[in-house]
Amino acid sequence: MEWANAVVQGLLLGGLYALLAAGLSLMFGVMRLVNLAHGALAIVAAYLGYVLVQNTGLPPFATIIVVIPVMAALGWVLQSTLLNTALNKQALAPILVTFGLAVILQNLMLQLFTADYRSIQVGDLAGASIQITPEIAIGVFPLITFIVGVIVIAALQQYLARTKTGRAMRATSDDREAATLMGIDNKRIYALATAIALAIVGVAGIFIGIKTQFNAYSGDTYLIFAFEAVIIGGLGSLWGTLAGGMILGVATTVGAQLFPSSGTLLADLVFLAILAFLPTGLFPKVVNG
Amino acid sequence: MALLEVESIDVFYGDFQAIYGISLSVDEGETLAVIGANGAGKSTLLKTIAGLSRPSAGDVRFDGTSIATLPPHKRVPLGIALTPEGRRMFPSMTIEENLLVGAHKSRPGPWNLESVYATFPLLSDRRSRLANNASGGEQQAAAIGRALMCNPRLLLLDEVSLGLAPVVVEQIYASLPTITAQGTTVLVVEQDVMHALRVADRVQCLLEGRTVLEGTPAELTRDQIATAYFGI
Amino acid sequence: MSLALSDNTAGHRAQVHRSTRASLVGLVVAVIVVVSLAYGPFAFLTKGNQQNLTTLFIYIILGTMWNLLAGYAGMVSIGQQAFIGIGAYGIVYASDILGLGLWIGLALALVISGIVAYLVSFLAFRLSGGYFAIGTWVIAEVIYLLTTQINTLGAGAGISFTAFRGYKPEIRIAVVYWIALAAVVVAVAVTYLLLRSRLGAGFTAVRDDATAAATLGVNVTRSRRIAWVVAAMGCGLAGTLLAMTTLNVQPGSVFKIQWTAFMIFIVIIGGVGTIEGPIIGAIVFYALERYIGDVGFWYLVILGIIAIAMVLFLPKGLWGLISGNGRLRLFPTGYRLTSPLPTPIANGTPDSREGESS
Amino acid sequence: MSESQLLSVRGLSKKFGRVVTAEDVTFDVREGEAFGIVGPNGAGKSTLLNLIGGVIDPDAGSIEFGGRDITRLKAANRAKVGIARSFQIPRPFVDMTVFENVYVGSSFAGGTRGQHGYDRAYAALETTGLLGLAETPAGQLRLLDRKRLELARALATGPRLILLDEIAGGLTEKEIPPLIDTIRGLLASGVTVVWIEHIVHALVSVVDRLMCLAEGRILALGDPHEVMRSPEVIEVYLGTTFDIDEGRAS
Repeated sequence: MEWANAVVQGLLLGGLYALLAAGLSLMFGVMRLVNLAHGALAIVAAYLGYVLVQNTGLPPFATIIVVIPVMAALGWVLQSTLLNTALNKQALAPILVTFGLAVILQNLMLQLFTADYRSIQVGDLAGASIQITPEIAIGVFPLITFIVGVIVIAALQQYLARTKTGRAMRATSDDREAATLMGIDNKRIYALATAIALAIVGVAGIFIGIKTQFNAYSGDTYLIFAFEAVIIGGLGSLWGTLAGGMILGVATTVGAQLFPSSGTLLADLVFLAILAFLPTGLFPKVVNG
Repeated sequence: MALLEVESIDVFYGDFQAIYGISLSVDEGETLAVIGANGAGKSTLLKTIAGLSRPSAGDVRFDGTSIATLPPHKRVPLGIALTPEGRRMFPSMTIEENLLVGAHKSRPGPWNLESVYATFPLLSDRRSRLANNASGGEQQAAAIGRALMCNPRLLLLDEVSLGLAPVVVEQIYASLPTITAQGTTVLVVEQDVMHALRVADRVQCLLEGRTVLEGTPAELTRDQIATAYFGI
Repeated sequence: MSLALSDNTAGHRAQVHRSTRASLVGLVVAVIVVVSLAYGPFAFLTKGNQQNLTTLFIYIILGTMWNLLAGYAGMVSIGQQAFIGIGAYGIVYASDILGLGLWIGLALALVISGIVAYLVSFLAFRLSGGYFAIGTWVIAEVIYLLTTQINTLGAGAGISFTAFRGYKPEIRIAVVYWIALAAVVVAVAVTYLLLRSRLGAGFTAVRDDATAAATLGVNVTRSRRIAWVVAAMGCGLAGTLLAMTTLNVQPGSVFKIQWTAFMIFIVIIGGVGTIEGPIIGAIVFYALERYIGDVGFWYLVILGIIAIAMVLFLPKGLWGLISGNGRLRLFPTGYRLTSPLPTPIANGTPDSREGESS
Repeated sequence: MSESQLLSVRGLSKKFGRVVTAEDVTFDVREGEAFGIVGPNGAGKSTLLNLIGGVIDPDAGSIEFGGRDITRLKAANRAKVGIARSFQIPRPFVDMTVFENVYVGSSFAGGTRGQHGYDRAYAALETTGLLGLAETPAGQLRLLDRKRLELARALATGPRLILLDEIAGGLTEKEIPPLIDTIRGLLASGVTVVWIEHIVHALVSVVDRLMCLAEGRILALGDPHEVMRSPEVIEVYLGTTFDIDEGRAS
């Protein structure tokens, strides 16, 4: 069954989309900032992983040890300087600034790495698969991606629910002013949220780099997927985001069978249909702050 | 010695002047009630002490040091906690999580989850309920408990009785002596004059951003208060 | 129906001026510039000049349209490339495939852009702010991907534009140049007239405070929709010009998001919320692209940095600097009350204002 | 309903969740009258204004305006039949001049375009004393003039009824008399005014009748001074068991 296989592959792909979406969702949730540079930042991480593998011989998955702290630091600095300034300016400023940032990053990467496609090589793992039924085989790498996606989302969920700073983040998201009355420094919380968001994007970037060939502009598609997963899942719901990612993943793999030349078309159409008929997403946030 | 001194502050929202040269001081351990009709500037006064508003003139001193330019989150560790008007609970979090957020910058002291639940028994069975689904009285008790969790030296209470049934207001005010017994200084802002008079050592009445009447509850007459309250 | 004010107006007829000396001078200068540009191909403009100016005109149209959306109606779209593509494919389809010829093809391309924009608005307007921005982009992606599914339009490979077949190159270049000049005049004039109309006041009111505007009878959604449809038709017009200049429409090129990036840079550099800003911005942007474009993609990096700096520190753009924050208006859209002059009795306020400052 | 009633509110009720903000509210406002509403915070004054203005729909009851049932009419259309409102916190269009702000009112809700619209905007500025500031950008106005601008914009829509939401709030002692003069000017031009206000002395000096609300219900309605002196009203303001002597004894 070609179709059943596509669905299984799609569900696994959803883990990657959810990874991308989690960071976008976190930043929007905590500071109502829509980060249009999110996709470009994922590709920055992918190139970082690529360079590390090429130059240091580090095993592909091990690059995460370097990429996560680098991306987190980048997020912290970006938020403390540029983005906090933008949030204090006129209403359109954050959108325009993150869009400008995306253009800067893309063209910087284009200049450094040309428009040629690259990928992070993992050798045999790329083709390895587990045969479930004669028709359905699960790729080992997609499975790893999915598991990592679920683990990261579960960890983020636990962090927000159980830790002191996680609670401070949710409090800031609910009512920023009331949070400052609890002694919470919202600028610090914002910087931390962006650092975490970019750390997660860093992980996603490495997986993108291993999964497919990428170039400087590849981030655009991933930003769109991340955004769609957030909207489908409902704002503020991380498990909803995972479900949204899986719906999109299935739509992508099934769509690739239907329209071989426009693989993402069906996913975009599914998104638009959900937007038209379920404007609050599949898992609307239980409360509104 | 005065724990809090507010010295002839002016406060604006944009070009809207909410406070005209108000001064007050509260001694350590004292309870001061600020009363006045809505729009009198009471909430703005508390916001200015907590750091949500900045005075354009005058000074706010806490324990002898000027805090007028400190952001709110840096005032909490000094021991200033505000229960804001409208309670401002974090709606997507449970009652207990709200209390825990209150302990974000906790100082050493008697208040913790246990002692808050002991003081407000109605919260105890509601601890895992979402704040958004709690009743007004539960929210108000939780909002006070949340402010106590940082073990403040100065507790600012804004319109505790607002929108609550009289019996609930009674319950909440009944817990105030427990709080002051810990030596906590309290500045309470109320529309409900009777409750304010019952708990206060001293009363100050504001009208349209100015102090129009001041004294101990025993000194003030009903007519004085009515006149000061309405300005007619 | 009692109109409470009818008695009060008995003695007065309010005189309102809608133009200034600067705007009259501006109009004269604009006419002179347009007329000389129109005459240019006969005298002083080489083929190369004409092609360059055509590109500049396209940029002015794009900037003007994005400014109408973001600067006046407060909507940041990053999906305007959808309408560039629709315009480009529309004119090829109508002129060549349906065989309607250049002019009807051009008109039909604009109509299609407008209709698609109108339909799409019902989806896009469900989102707001940053999510509206990405939502418009998704819609643009879908339109792009759908186009590549249509074999009549050349699917993924693109399609040639043949309406100019048989023209000598220098004639074709001049004709396209004139069409582009006419298009830029029409785009700026339509925007200007729209903003000068009652609707223009409504746009500004909605942007400043949508709730207050609604209570004063402004239909907020309708005025946003009008701005959206007009901006789409303007981008469609730019798309038809692209088809005329490249003679070959490729989906990956007409639908690329870089077009919207250009629009945003043009408007931010020139100044948002004025007619003059995008024109200045387009000239500066074009000059930068042309003269620092040879450092490769660095020029886009530099433009990005400039744009971010301007958003944060010079939000009124270059025209804001030149005009002294709006005092000089070549294209005034406002209403200047010039008479009758207020009587001293009615004019009590400045006195009390002095009293306050003392 | 008698000929002279402009606004008739019958049995109006509204709940938000468990909170009752209006319960069986019934009253009439006469054409040309100045009608004041007071009540402690949370009494349901703003809800009532929003119900009349069409910002929210009632759970029960009806609203008639000029003999026509408008209970289900949308906010924008109520503006067109002649109900205008001012906002508690002024919401000027900051990038437009004072004149342009007012022209939005006269040309959209007022439906008078071009010269006719200019004339009406001019007259609204004259009535509210803003003519001297007609060319000032609205963002530069100080508070009193912003409040006047709220009035002028509302007036320019050609209303029969203006709803004022705490228009005196935040003004200085010196600024209130000029504002009251402006409101008297509105009344003199024949407009009916319904005015919610916390600054009681300002309200009492203008209105013909006063209504006091508490917990969504009408507590008293009648002569302004009598209403403010009535024991129920004093009690609801100063506390449920207000008695100074008892307080002293305890």
